[in-house]
Order: sequence, then structure tokens, then C-alpha cells
Amino acid sequence: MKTYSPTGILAARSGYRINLVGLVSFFVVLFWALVALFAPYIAPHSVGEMVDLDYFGPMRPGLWLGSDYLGRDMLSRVIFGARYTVGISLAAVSIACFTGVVLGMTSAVLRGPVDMVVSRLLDALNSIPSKLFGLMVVAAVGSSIPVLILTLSVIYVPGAYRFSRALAVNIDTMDFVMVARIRGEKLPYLIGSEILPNILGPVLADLGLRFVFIVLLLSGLSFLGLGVQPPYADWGALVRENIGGLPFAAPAVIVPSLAIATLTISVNLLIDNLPQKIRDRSAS
Amino acid sequence: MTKTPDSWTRTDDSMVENAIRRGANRRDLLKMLLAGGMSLPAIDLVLGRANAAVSDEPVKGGALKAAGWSSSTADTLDPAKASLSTDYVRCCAFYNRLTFLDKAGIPKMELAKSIDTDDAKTWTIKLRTGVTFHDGKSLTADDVVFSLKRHLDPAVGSKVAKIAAQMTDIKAADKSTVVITLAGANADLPTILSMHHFMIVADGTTDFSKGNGTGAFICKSFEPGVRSIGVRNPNYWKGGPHVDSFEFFAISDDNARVNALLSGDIHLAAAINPRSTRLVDGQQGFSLSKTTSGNYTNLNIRLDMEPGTRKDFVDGMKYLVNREQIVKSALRGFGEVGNDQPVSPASPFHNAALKPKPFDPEKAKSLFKKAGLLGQSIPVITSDAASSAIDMAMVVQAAGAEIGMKLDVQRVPSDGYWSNYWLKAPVHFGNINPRPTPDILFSLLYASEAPWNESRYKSEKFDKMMLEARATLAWEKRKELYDQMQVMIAEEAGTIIPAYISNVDAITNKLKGLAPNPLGGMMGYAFAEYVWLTA
Amino acid sequence: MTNLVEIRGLTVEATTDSGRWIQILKGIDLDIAAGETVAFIGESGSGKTTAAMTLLGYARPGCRISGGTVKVDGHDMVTLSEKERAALRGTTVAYVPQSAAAAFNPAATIMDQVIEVTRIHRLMPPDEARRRAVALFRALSLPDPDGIGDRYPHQVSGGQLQRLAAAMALIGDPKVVIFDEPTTALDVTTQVEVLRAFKAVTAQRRIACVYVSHDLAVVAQIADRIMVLRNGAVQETGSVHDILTRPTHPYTKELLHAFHPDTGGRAALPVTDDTAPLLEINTLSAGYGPPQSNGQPLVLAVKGVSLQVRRGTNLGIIGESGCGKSTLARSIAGILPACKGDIQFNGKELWHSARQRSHDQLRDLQIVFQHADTALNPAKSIEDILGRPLTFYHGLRGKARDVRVDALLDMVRLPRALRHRRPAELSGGQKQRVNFARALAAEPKLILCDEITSALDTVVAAAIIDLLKELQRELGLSYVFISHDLSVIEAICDEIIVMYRGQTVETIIPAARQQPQHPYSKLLFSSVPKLDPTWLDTLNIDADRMRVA
Amino acid sequence: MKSRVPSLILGRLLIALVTLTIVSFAVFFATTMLPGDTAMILLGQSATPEAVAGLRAAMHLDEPALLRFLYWIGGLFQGDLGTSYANQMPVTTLIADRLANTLKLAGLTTLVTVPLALTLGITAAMWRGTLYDRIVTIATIGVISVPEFVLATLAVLVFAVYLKWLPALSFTYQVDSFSGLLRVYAMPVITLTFVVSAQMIRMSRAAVIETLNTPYVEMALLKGASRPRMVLRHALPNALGPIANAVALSLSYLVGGVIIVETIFNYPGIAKLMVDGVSTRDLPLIQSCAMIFCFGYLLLITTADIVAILSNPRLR
Repeated sequence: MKTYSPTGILAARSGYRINLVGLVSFFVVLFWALVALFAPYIAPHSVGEMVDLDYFGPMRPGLWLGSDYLGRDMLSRVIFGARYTVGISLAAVSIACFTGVVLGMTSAVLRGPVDMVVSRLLDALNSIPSKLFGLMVVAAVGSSIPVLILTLSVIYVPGAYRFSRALAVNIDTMDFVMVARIRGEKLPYLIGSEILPNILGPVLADLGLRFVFIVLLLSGLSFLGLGVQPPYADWGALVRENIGGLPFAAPAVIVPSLAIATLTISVNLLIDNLPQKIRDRSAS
Repeated sequence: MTKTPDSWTRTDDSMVENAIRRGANRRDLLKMLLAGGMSLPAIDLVLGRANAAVSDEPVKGGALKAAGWSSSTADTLDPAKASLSTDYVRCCAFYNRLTFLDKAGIPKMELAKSIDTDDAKTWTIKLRTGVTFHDGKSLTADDVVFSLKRHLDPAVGSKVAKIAAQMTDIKAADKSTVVITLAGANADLPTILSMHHFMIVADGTTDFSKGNGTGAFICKSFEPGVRSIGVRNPNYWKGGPHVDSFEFFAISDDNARVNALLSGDIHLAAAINPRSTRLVDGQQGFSLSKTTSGNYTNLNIRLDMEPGTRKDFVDGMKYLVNREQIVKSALRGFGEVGNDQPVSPASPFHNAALKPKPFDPEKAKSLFKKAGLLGQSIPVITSDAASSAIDMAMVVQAAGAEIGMKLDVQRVPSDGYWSNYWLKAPVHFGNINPRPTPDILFSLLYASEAPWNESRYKSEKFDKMMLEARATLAWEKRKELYDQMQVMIAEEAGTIIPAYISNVDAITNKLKGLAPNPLGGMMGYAFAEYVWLTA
Repeated sequence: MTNLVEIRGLTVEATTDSGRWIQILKGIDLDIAAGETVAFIGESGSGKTTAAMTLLGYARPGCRISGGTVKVDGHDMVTLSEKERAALRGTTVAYVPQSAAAAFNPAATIMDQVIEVTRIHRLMPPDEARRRAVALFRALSLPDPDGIGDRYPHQVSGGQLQRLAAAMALIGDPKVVIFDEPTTALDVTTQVEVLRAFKAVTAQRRIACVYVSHDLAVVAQIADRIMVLRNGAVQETGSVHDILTRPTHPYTKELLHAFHPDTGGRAALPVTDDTAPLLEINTLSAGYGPPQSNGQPLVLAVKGVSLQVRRGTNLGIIGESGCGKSTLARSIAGILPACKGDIQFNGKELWHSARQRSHDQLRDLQIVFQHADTALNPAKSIEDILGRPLTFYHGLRGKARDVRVDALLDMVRLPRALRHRRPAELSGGQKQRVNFARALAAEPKLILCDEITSALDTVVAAAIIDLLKELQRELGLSYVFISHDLSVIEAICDEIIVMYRGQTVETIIPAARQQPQHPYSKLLFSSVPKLDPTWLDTLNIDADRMRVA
Repeated sequence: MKSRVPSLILGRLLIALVTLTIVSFAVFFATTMLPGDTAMILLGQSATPEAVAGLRAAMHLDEPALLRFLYWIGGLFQGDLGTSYANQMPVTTLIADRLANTLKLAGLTTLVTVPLALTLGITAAMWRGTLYDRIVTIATIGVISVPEFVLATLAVLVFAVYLKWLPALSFTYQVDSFSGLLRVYAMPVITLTFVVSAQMIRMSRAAVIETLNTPYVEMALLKGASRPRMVLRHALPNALGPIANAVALSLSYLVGGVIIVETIFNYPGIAKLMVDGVSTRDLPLIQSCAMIFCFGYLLLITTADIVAILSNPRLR
């Protein structure tokens, strides 16, 4: 799929082919991860402190990213928001993909009634629009971060399932799976050692895209009242609560939007351009 | 206004207005203003504004479009079930009440010609004659009796069943006279009857989807959760509304509502976010209509549960709430500082002598220490459901953080807030709509047996005073009682009312005749029949 | 005489993972005259296909023509623009792919694809193109020439598709046609028909041909001259007669030698009649699809087959594709549970389904699949692939396992350094050795070999067979050897069963120099190409008629 | 050869039916588990115990859930979706107009999105590795990274508030001419196009690239075919199955997932109706809407499956 010219190759000394795009993306993701990790140490203000008498204030010394709709320091809010956006999305996407992929591979390997039942159930789940599902969950059990993570995961399990099942079904027809099967291998080995390594690439790419959707859905859910507790807010919620500043081109709405875009785009480009081990046949 | 020249002031505006009134034509004015050093575009702006101010003669015609902020499939044209502003607006357009409140809060007659009583217990209501319903039927006492008695039937599910319950007997004395007997004396009945739920419907009505009333507009279409359209009632007994038709719907998204106004899709955007005012203010051809009625969002501490059982904690919280900052930051100046009691300055009974508690974190700190709660985490439930409650919580939380008082603000979904958290959590936010009389407020919110006693305030003395005031016809005497009761609430109850929130409606300057009303924004929701549109 | 094709100093480079370019064709010179057929021969990876494709001005993705000239009919394919090259493809130079089944678009009718060349180059109106195509179908002796074009590729057999691919190449009246291993995937009986058809048509139209193959016998039937390639360099070029009779280059000699496999070297059967057979099968039936009312599957591929394998002996099963031989192997292995009959192994009755068989039974009966590409997990290292059965069956871990992996690599004559590689980094022969080593790791009593040499070059296949024989001597194994290639089976088996349409038609014991009796067996045996260049022309069998019978 | 198509299609339809049955169970019991008493919510701030009990009895809320489920299923089969708790109107009446609106918006968006997305996806695959391809790929991820309420609000600000070209709201009844239709639907359609096309672009690009790597496409190249011919004649017909699947998944979003667009443009569609239903605990309404969403989803997915079956001559 990738046919980047060899000029994009930076270092071959490590035995891995590293792509410039991948490298830049990696640093962006790393940057946000560090921001999330050290948020309390680098934020100039506390997250709920109102430091500006004005609202939607412009960027200026002291308030480097302006102020939000309550006159709070936007820089601090974005820094703390990184914790929630990165943390929650990562947790949710991991749970969703893990569950979906394991179920997908299991269905592909076992076929028959298991496949039928799991496929139908997840199809049914998938047919309920995600935001409405979120709404029902909030109505039923209320809102907290674990509920949030779980809801987001449940919403994206069917997608991951469908995707990985389709891949796994193809792998399952390969003779090496058959060899393992007639060796007497059990399910965990079949899916973990024979199938998973062969679908990992596409699964990771899918995970990247799902990460974007989860970040966005998180902001959509904050719109429905299922979200991070104030005064904290994830980036989507920051955009949402400051959307009134859009007509004034307030940094309060632009900065978190940019933060979302940089993170999601980088995650995807990073996955598309992961370092590849150089396997040089000529060397053999 | 940002676009006018610096030297131009409101006084100058009025000078131009006066000139126009005296008969100055455009050329005269141009000469005058150019001489004063103004540029042509600026002059256009000023003239436009002045012309608009001057043309206060109502004009007939036009299709009025307005947007509220909430609507759902639960929208109804049944006045008894009306619960949202949207319902009130529609009811006001299609029906009439016996009385209504003018902008000073004084009850005026609408379908009633007169309301008389000797003892505030038995009331005789004479009806107007010559009033007809949209379907042609004439208004009689039977319609009034039916309309009022409905509230007593539990199957109807009336929102004001509790208030209506005091009407123990409602009967028609003759074709145009109704006699109401109350369980106990209540001098406020004419005001109570001005509530939107007491709209008069035709006798025997079961299907309310037609909106058959005596009001200024005839219902042409009503789609719950979508919109309603009314057309001018040609036989309206008051002499007809100014506009030809009236379309009302809700745009729940704040920004979308303002944008719809700015793009010219609607003439009025009700209850806009204080932060959007800057946007409207900056635009030519639009203005804001501000109404400060009794709407407020309050912080409730239940006195019957931890930590509210500790009086020092409740008092401490009252000193921790920075009322000035709430008005400034959370409300952006669209509100008035409150003094912890529900009777707003819009009411003639407001106790202005009762001063709001000052913001005194040190005092709060010492009180919390005394209560033994300093450093502990106290959950505070808030939600979008109560307007500005989250922002207020932020202000209080930040202040608490300064003195080491950890307030654990928990935002919960607005959906289901009123049934699941309000009145139930130990510390939570509430939001109370304007009510026409102190008596209704007190009996609803502060009497020992009040259904919505938010802080579980119990005082026999207070209950006794309430009954006494209710039966008192002399205004001075009642005012005195109510003043005392307001002080009691502020000092003893666990409800912190930091501010009375202004309702801000944004309108296009083409819309004329809108005036504030103590029953709420949009002229107490009844604006449609009073306003007119200029070209 | 000016030649139709003139190749001078042709070099082709390929890129590696690290982005380096390495030469895979190292300076090739060749002339081909009009009407002449030149065969490119060599093992896989020798560059023969790459060389042939340069005639189309084409290098596969990741490759590029880096030097030299390839003049075809006066045009230098190297320096032409892509547009000009496209104009020559299909009209001047045409290509017949190795696997016609893959080269036909499954979503379009055969006729549309055959006449596509005339559409692309606007050679003639569609109606005329269709008439021409039908004439070609007839010339290539395809059945139902008028109707076959309306079918979809999956509706015709492999041999027919191969001929249809030739029709597709010939319709634009090319001056040069490249045949890229066009018969490698076919049964011997089919191969005969296809070769005949090709030879007839190209001779009649005086078309210059490039015939890419690793099969010397096939090439001998069709080519005028042979160019032997190895590692991207020409080893030897000469007339068919010269190459077959006076090979000068060692590699050519090796190739020729591989053609006369060592049928001896096996002692006569250690006949010990007292021992019970290792594997005994009685009236076994198996098939695919949902069970019908009579309890049989929808398609019955094996119909009541009985056979026996004695300890230390090898059984060969031969037949053309679709005869049920692979199904038989799969039902013995328990992959496809048989619907009828019984299997006795090592004195015990075996369950039909592998799921129900015991650990030991699974270990003692191993199967090796034809395609090492799909039989080896591409994501795992050789070490892991070989180590897993050691851990699974024998509980070996750590050092002990490492030692045993090394021993296995030694056993199959692979360098120990390969243990850290992945299958994709190995050659076809190396992969098949790993595939086999994995079966050995279980220390089985019987190995089912399902066409394990079919995908390999002659030289490599011969080496694998030698290895198998050696291992049998050392380890006392038994093999059931399934193949369509008679020479392979003859080389290793003590007994040969001929299968036809799901049934066994004949049992032959090679050691007894027994000749086939059954007409189908006769056809099968006589269809195996011989190195004699006149073999095809003198062969007097009619495969089509035989098949109908 | 016997055609397997009818039996395969029948199989797909059966699977859809099974799923729909599961969904109906799940929907009914999930909604009845929603906390908050319907009667209490309807009465709002004036709920007294007597009033609540009266209302509950009037709405049959006091009967067991299983019985109500059977009533409901029975009603569904007769086309009776029940009566709204919130305003006593038949749910069918409430839904009819809203559903028509939703379908109109979805239909128009489909008309714009599908050709656009497929063109971009296929051309990106055609020239894969080029600058054009990279721009399309990165722009696609970029577009999905913007929350849709930002897109919608930005569109309103630019086109309605500043330029005044288009109305900020979508009044469906103003569609009396083609230009009226454009004015009303332009902005919601543009917003939704951004939202749903990204996924389609990515998937169609991947599907075409997959088939471009097959020997028959190489064969077409060796026959002298041009790039467009290779892609359109050879790669595309074989990529139809996965593309149809991606299109169906994206379009299913248009049925139930457009709450935000409906809110911002005040478009009376069915998603907002269901949100209303949840906040008023109007169970018959929620259930009906959920069933419609699920039905729409299954219809689309099943159609995609059938397209895949039909586009595969091996099954014919």
C-alpha cells in the first residue's frame, strides 16, 4: 500500500526502515503523551481557576492560548484535556479492539453456531446508532469515567469484530492453520499464535481509525452529558463548551480543535508508517 | 456598539430622534451630521437606529417567526399540562386567561371583566361578553368552570393541581358569572389565575391538538417537537394581533438560535446565552431585550442530611459563594446579585433592605473548621439542566480550593436530573422559574410541607406567617410579613440564591413592541399578540 | 538477416527492503528470428520470467530495467514512453501467463477478455473480433468454440483456460508471444493437449515465441533453441539437440541429471508379512457439501477406496487433478471426516475426525501439504515453526528444544543459520524442507505427502525426493505419497495406486516392472513427457477422447 | 451449473430477520430498564403519588414487561407502533413526517456523497503513491478529525450569517422549487458529506488497491490497457463487494446518527425525535425509533451483501 520513495528513508543502521512522516507523527504523539503525563507540572494555572475577567480572550503573554468562556486559562485546560482525550480514547480503543479482535478470530476459527450467535448479536448491537446508545447508557446508569470508557468500547466492538473476523476467515483457510489444527492445538494457540500475527497490520490500521472515531464520539457524548467531570474536560468537550467563540475566532475553540486534529492525524500516519524491519534477501 | 464613531453617544442618538420627530427630512439630517464630521456609512447607521426608534406606531401584517430553546414530542396545547416555555408561548397565542400580569406585576383583567371578594375566600368572577372561540362557540361560565375543574382531576395530570386544590368549589352562577370558593383565604387568587396553566378552554374539550381557544391566533398547524403555526384570529375580541401569522419552534442549540436570528431566518431568539450577547451586540440591526424576573439557579444544602445538618457548614457556604463573580463570570452581567431568598426585585414584595451575604473566604474557612469539615471532600451535584449551574459550581469550587475546602463537583446529565438528583442529593443545584406571588413561592418551596422544599427547611413560625399573609388583604401588612419571611429564609434555610438571572431575548430591530414582563421572557411568553413587524 | 528480437546487454535491478538496488539480470544478449521459438530455462529465481517480460517493456513493481536495449520489431522497449509501450503490447508482443486461472478477470466473460486487445488498440470491430476469437478457439481445439466465450472463467477447466489465454494473446496478431510456464499447473494428460495446440497455432502463423519453463522435457518438445539461466546470467545457449546431448555447463548437466531420477537405491521390500499393516483403509468414502438424505455428502469425491500401507514401505497415489487423491489424504488425516468406511492405524481404529483422535494418534500420523507458502505461517520464524510441535508433542523447551531444532535443520540439510529467518526469506525448496522438518519434529510413524514436489523445480524436487529416501532409511518411516507426477512416485514408492474419478483403478508395483493395464493408467503413464524432442509429435493418444470415455 | 444466488440471497435475508428479532428483544427490554418512572417524568415537578398512580394505570404501565412486549410485537406486525406516552398521539403519526424528512436528507446526501467519495477513493487508488493520493489520504483523515458540530457551526457562520447566501435553518416545507431545495439542504448535506465520505474514500481506495495487485490486472496492463481501463474495467468490478459494504456502513449513519446536524439546522428528523423520546421516557417512541434505525441498518447491510453476491459471477 505504501509506495513512498526511498528518499523518505532516514536510517537503515538500526536494521529498521524509518519513514520521515512516521518519525514526525511519532514525535507529535509522544509530545501529547508527555503533556498528558506531566500535566500538573507544566500547566501554569489550575484547571478551574478564573484568571481573566474577559471571556474568549485573545492570546497574550501570561495567557498564551487565551481564555475560555469563563475566563479560565486555555493553555492549562488544553494541557489537562490531553490527559482525558489521550487516556480515555486509548483505554476505550484498546478494550474495543481487544474484545472485538479476539471475538472475531474466535468466530472465524470455530465457525458454526458460535460464529452465528456472536455475529448476530454484534450485528444487532451495531445497528443501534452510537450516540443514541450512549444516551441510553447515560439514562440507565449515569455518567462516570469507567462507564464512559466501557460505553465507548462497547460501541466499537462490533466494528472491530466485523473487520477482524473477515481477515481471520481468510487466514483460517491457509494450510498452516490446518496443520496446527490437526496437530491438536486448542483455540487460544490457534488465534493467538497462528492468526493474530498475520492480521496485526490491518488490525492496527483499523485501530488508528477507530481511535479517531472514539475521540470524536467522546466529544459527541459530552454534548449529551456523558463526559469528564468539570472543571476538567477532554478536548472535544473544550471545543463544545467554547463553540460560542467560533464567530470571534477565539483561540478557546480553535486550539482544542487543532489539538484533536494533530493527535488523530499523527496516530494514523504513525500506524501507516511504522518502522519496518529490513529483510534483505540479497544478504542471504 | 462598536461600529459607531467614538465621539457618538446615546445622547446624540436621541438628538437625531428628536430632529426626526420634529419633521426633519433625510437631507436636513445629512447636512447636520456631515457638518458634525461623520462619515456617510456612520450616518446611515445612526439614521437607521433613530428611524427605528421613532416608528412606534403598530403596523399590520407580516409573518412572525420566533424560536424558543426547548421543545420535544411532549409539547402540548393542553394548558393544564404545559410545562415548557414553548407550551406557554403557544397557549398564550391560542387561548386567554381570566387575568394577566402587566409589566409592573399587577394583575389585569383579560377574559374576566371583574373579580370581587369580601373575605378573600369566596370570589365572584364576571366574564366578558361577546367573546367567541375559534370554532365559533361563545364563551360562557361553563367553559371557565370546566377549564378550572380539570386541574382537580388526577387523570388530567395538571402541573398546577397542587395550587388548584385550594379551589374547593367552582360553579357557574349564571351564564357569565363564576363563583370560586377557596379552602382558606387567599388574597392572591387574581394573580394565581394569571398563570399560564389556567388558560380557558371550551367546555368538554378532550382533544387539545386543535388549540381551540379565544386567543389572538387560530392554530393552523401543530407538530409536537417541530413547530406550530397560528394565523390571525379575525374575530379576536381585543381587536386582533398585528401580525398575520405566528410561527414558533425551538432551536435547542444556543449558537444555532443566535445564528438563525443573525441570518434573518427568525425575528426573535429567546433566552440566549449571555456569551452570545457580544455577537448580537456587534451586529447592526439586532438588539437585546433583557428581563429580570424571578428566575434563579440556587445551591441547595439539605438540612436533614450530612453535611447540611451542621449549621456552620451551611453558613460557611453562604460566605463562600462569590455572588459578584457569579453575576460577572457565569452570567456575564445579565443578572442581579441575590440575597438568598426567592422573591426577586421584580416583585413589589422584594425585601431590598436584606443585604446579600458578602464574599468572605476567611470567615467561611473558620466556619468550615468549626464544622469540622475543612479538608474533607464534599460532593456537589450540578447539571446543565439548571441554567448556569455548572459555571456557578466552578466559581464556588475555585473559591473553595483557595481556602482548602475541596468541593467535588459532579456534573450529571440534564436528562433525568429533576427526577433523580434535584431535591435528593445532599448538596445540589436547582433552578426555579418565576412565580407570580411570594405566596406561591413560599408554599411551593419553603413551607414545612412544601412539595419542593429544597433544603427541607421546617419552621412552624414560618408556616403560620404564610397563612396569615395569604389571608391579609391590606398590602402594607402583607409586605411587612413577607419581608420578615424573606429574612428568615436567607438566614435559616439551606438554599443559597446567588443571583436572579436575567432572561435575554435577542430580536431583530424589525420587531417592535416587545416589553419586559415579570412572568418571564418574551413578554411573559405572550409577546405574539402585542408585537408588530416593520418592513 | 535482421532479427525480430534483439536483446543487448540487458540488466534489470530490484529494490530491497532497505532501498538498495541489486542486479537481478546481469547483461543478457539474445536474438530471436521470426517464427523461431526460444525457451528460457532455469530454476525459480533464475530471472527467466523477468527476462521474458522485458520484451514487453515491463518490469514487475519493485524492479526496473537499468541498462541495455530490448529491440522488438525495431522498437527499443526500454526507451519508449509508457504510452508507446502500451501501443505495442498485445499487438506486437503478447503474453500468455503462467496461471491462466488467476490472469482472467473473474467478473468478465471470457469473450470480453479475449477480444479486449482489439478494443484497446481499435484493431477491428467487435463482431469481427468475435469471429476471429471463435476461429482461434477452434484452432486451439477447444470444446464448444462458439459457446465457450460466453462463459465466465470459473466455468471452464484449467487446461481450457490456458488455451483461452493463448487465444487472448494471439488475437492481436502479435509477432512475438511470450509463454510463461503455461503448462506447469496442468495435469500431464492436459499438458499434452495444450502443448500440441500451441505448437500447431504458432507454427502456422510463423510467430516467434519465448517459452519460459523449468521443465526440460516440455521445452524439448516445443523449442528450437534453449537459453539456460541461473542467478540472472546466461549459462548456455544452444539448439535443443545440442543442449540435450552435449551440455557444457555444469548446471545444464545437473538439470539433465535430475531427469533421470535414481529409481534404484532402495532395497527390495523388507517383506515381513507377519506384521499387521501400519495403515489399513476399508471402503472409505468422503466428500464435500451438506449431507443428503442418503447420508452422503452433496459431492462424493472418494468412493469406497481400500488400501494398505505396511510399516517401512511407501504407497504412491497418482491421478489427475479432481480424481479425489487429495480428498483421500485429507480424510485419512481427519481434516475432512470420511462419511463411510473405516481407518485402522497402528492396529487401532481411528476416529474419522481429527478432533476426536488422541494426542498420540495425531502425532504418529503427520501430513505435509503441497504449498509450503501457505503451509508455513509467514509471521513466525523457522525456529518457532519447528519448535512448536516439539513443545506440543514432546514438551521440549529452552535449550533442549534449540538442540532439537538444529538437529531437524541438519536432518533436512538446511543451514542452522536459517532458524531466525521467516518463510518469506527462504526459497521454494528450502520452504518445503522446513515444511517436511515440521512433520518430522513430531516423530511420526507415517507421513502423508500431498503433492509436496509439484510446486518445485525439477532439480529441487529431485533433491527433496533423495532427502525423503534418506530419512526413511534413518528413521524407519512410511510415506503415503500423493502426486500427479509419475516420475516422482516411481522414484520412491513400493506400490502405486492409480485413482480415477474417486476410485482406485489399478495397483502397480514398480519393482516388478509391471506395465499398466487399465486404459486410464496407460494414458497417464504415456503422457509424461520424455526428453526426446520428437516425443510429442509421435505420441498417438487422444486425451480428449479418453476423458469422454 | 445450478445458480446459487437465490439460496444465498434467501440466506442473507434470513440472517437479517434473525438479527431483527434479536434487536427487537434487546430494544424492548433495554428501554424498559431505563430508570425514572414515565408517569413521574410526564407529571414533572407536580407529581403527586395519586397523580402518578392514576397515570400509570391509564398507560398500562402496571402490567408485566413480558406482556407489554407481546402487545408491542403484535402491534408491530399490524403496523401499529403504539401510542406515545408523552402526548397520546399514535407513534405512527409522530414518526411518519420525521421519517420522510430523514429519508429525504439521507437520500440527498447519498446522491452527493457516494459519487464524490467513490471518485476520490478510486482515483486515489489509480494514482496511488502520487502527491494526489497523499493529499486525498491526509485530507480524509483531517476531515474525520473535525467534530461535526464544528463543521456545521462553521458552515452556518460562513454561509448564513456572514454571506447570507443560505438560511441558517432547514425549513423542510420551503422546498417548492429546485433552488429552494438547494437552499434548504445545501448546508446539512455538505456537513454530512464531510462526515460520512471519509470512511467511504478510505475503504474504496483500499479495496481497489487490493484488486490492483491481482494477476488479471497485470494481465490487462500487458494487453496494453490504460490505467483508467485497468481500474474501471478490471479492478473495480471485483472490488464491488467491499465497496458496497463500506458504502452501506457509512450510509447507515445517515439514518440514526445525525442528531447533531438535526439539532444545529433545526431539521425535524427522526434522530432528534428519539432523543426527545429518551428524555421524556416515551417508551413506545424510543422503541419504534430504535427499530427503524436497526431496520435501516440491516436493510443497507443486507443490500450490500446481496450486491456482493450478485457482483460475483462465480456464484451465478
